[in-house]
Amino acid sequence: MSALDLLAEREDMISPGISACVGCNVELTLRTVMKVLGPNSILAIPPGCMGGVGVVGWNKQSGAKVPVFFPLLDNTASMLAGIRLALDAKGRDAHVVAFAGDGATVDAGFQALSGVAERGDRIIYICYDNEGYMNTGYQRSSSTSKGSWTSTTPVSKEGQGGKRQHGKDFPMIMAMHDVPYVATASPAYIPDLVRKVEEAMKVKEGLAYIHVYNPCLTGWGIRAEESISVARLAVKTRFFPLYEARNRKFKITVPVPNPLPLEDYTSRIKKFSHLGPERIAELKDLAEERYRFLEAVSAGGGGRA
Amino acid sequence: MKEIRLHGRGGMGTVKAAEIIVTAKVLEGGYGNSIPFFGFERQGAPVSSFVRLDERPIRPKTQVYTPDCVIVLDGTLRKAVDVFEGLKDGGWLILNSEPGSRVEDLDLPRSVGTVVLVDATGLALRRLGKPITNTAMLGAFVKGTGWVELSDVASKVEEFWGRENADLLGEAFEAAQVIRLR
Amino acid sequence: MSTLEKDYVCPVGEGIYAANTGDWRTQRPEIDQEKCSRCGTCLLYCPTNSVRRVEGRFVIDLGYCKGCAVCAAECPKQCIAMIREGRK
Amino acid sequence: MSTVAVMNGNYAAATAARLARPEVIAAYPITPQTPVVEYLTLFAAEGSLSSRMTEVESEHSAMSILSGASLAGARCYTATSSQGLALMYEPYFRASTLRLPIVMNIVNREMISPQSVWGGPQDSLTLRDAGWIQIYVEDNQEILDQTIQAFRIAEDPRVLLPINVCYDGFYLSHMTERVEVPEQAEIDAFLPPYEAKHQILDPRKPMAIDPLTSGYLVMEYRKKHMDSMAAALGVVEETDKAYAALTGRSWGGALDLYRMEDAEYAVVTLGSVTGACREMVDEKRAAGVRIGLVKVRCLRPFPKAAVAAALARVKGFGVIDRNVSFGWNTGIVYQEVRSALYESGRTLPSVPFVGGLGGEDITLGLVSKAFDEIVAAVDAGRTPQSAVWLWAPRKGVKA
Repeated sequence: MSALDLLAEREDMISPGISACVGCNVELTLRTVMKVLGPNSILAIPPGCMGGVGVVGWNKQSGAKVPVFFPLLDNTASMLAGIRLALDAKGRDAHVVAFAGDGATVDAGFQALSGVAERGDRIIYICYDNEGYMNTGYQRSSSTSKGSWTSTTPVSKEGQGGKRQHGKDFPMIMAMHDVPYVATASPAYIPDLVRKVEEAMKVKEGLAYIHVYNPCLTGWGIRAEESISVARLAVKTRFFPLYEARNRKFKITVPVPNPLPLEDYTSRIKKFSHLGPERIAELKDLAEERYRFLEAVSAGGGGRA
Repeated sequence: MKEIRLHGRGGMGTVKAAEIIVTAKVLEGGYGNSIPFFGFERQGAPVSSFVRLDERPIRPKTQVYTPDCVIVLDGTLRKAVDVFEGLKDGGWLILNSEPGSRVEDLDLPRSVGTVVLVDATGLALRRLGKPITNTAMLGAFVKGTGWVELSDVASKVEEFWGRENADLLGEAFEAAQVIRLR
Repeated sequence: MSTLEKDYVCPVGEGIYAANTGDWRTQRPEIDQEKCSRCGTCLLYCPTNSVRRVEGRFVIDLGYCKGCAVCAAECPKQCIAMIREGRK
Repeated sequence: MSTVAVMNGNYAAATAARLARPEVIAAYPITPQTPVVEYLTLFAAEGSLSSRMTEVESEHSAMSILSGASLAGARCYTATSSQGLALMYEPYFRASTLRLPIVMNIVNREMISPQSVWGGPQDSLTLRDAGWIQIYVEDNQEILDQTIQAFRIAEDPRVLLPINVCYDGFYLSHMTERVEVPEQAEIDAFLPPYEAKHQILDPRKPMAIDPLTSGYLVMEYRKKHMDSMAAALGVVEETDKAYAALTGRSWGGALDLYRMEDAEYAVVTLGSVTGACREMVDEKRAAGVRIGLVKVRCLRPFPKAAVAAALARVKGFGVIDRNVSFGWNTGIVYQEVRSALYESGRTLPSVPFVGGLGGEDITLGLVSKAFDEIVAAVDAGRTPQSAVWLWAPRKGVKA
């Protein structure tokens, strides 16, 4: 089934009215992922944007058509591991799924996620990485790109400041746990995302981890209608490459042989607006470094398949 | 109630020996408890364990301060630890001692009423090939005090450590020298 | 019985709560069906799942559409117009 | 029919857990609880335990895994101590407010600093207001019996709360004594399988667990939680009776009284010090002092009325606390008992003892001293305003 057929025909598992910002590509990602996973799923939404906008529900009503709950910020993976154990004990099966922001994944939730990865608990973990704590007004996270303005890495009138450190290469860190499936994805490449969720569903032992890069309109300063196009530029400039890894076998799924200049991407984003050419070059150097590394470890010396 | 304190070194099975005494007593329809002194049991470091035996349930869950009997699993411990501390007047000393040791040379305090000597290290080395003295010391303890039955101790020793140890227990029981000092 | 009167032991929600996000809209998309090539890009990228495929054509269900204009921006045929709400 | 065995407290806890047939176990080792984890993995390896078990990377994850498993309807068990409990605090509080009937043994250990691995219930007592039922026991038989009962109490539809059965580290956890172990069939009859009806994560019945909730509904849920705590007091008593009918052993429910019928003085205890205090009650009574003992078993819910009734006819009392309440300058149990009496309108002379911290032994000698101090203070109508320290002075230690 093509991604379009699937998305046109499947039921939306999320409440039709959730209070995500106008144009939010995380809302798109969540609806897409859950259509692919279908009704036989148990969904964890830790504190973060998607919890805040009502996916877990409001008062005595739900925000989803599947069982959904709030884990704590830092225990999403372990709560899901517990659900899996309970299902196993009762001889039942369901997709046990996390949809968690980068704060709940690369920062506070990392220990629990790393533990699950090492133990081989069978869960699907999807991280929507918008580079910071957006639900509380955009504080920096360890995923935030170097130079970014955030509310905790402010920028002076003279343009000095922003985050002082590079963000972690988190999907690579997860791949180094030797888990059955790790992928990166983008809301600008929906058919690619659909296929990767389907791959994750096929994993019968261990963790399937998908890291989705979601530019945040409100926090980063992006116009609503550019929600998808900016996300696409992150891929086309090699800033966020799309790949998958089965154990340590890597494959670039959207090769970028001729990248666009990084400025095409950063110039559309307000949080980078104070960065001069030198600081942009620094971001570009790291992106190129990471892409070369990925090519080197990918099948066929670059995965240009 | 009988109170016992065992002195050994980490790795000798001191705590387990204490548990076996209690288990034997319970098998016989009595009551007992054993509490190890709470430390980090590193190989070779001095350790101790406390035992109480009675015909009725034992309520205090405290350490033993005035033992009726002291079991010393390694004679060299006497240099590091006051093994006689609090020993009741006329109490028992079960001592792992070199072959041919004479009571007069042991420099015992007046509180000791009965001393039981056994070359537990030698017996253990010959039979097990390693200086694990707890089994042999149990044999000497049973012979000296009679507070639990040899057969009950033997069945537990065999259950935990096998036939060879049960034989060692019997051998130590035979070899142990009981000397009443008053 | 109103939802609030449900007697739960612990915080539980049943039935779907939907915020009326259709009210947020300041502009609405309109598809020029003449120009439309039926590629479905608008459906693939609509954040609120407001695009339906009906007998091969793509139509917008305005019930919860927030008017973000992603569909208009992404349409390869540029056949979706954004119309200010309040005007016919 | 039961089997007589000799075991330490940790083995008693693990045995109880095995008999209760939890579906999911997740635990992380920490002194002095570690052997519980080892015994359970051994049971599983031997095939006598069929629970799904997982070796977690922290206590936070242990409680989180059980929270998930309990939400999916599984009977759950774990155990921890001290810093492990502290690390668990976040999912611990949440397990109660989500009404997850998880059973957890707490092998009481002092909180650092100073660095200490030895006994003391400061760890669990500090969390007395986190919504869990907390029961404290005095010997290994009681560990086994109460841990089995804990599952039935927690899962009772009138309760639906997580429960701790707390026992002193080392003094019980590493102490070996005689324990009667019931037959599996007896426990199976006593403990029917757990069915989660109040909430469940199950695709066949989709629901949201813990939606964003307005303050007035938070009030509603908190009140229901408190009501269930109140109901738990009765369920603890009932369960004790049902268990006694099965095994012949009753532990007294929320409170256990010893020689209180005609007592003029009382000592209030919690945990393993109770045994030494019972011994000393007999000794002092033989010497003509009419003293009795009130053992607090249930710290949460606190049996306020029963405590007031137990102390209704004494002239005064003392409380032996193996913990402190900083800023109140007494132990925690003392505060609880005093508050319960306030409600009954009685003011009695009372002595707040603090001793046995960091695994220090509360010897029979110290207990005797405490009893003498109770009699002296009560006869003089005296209530010390801060803790009376129960310890044997050591050379070089500032008393």
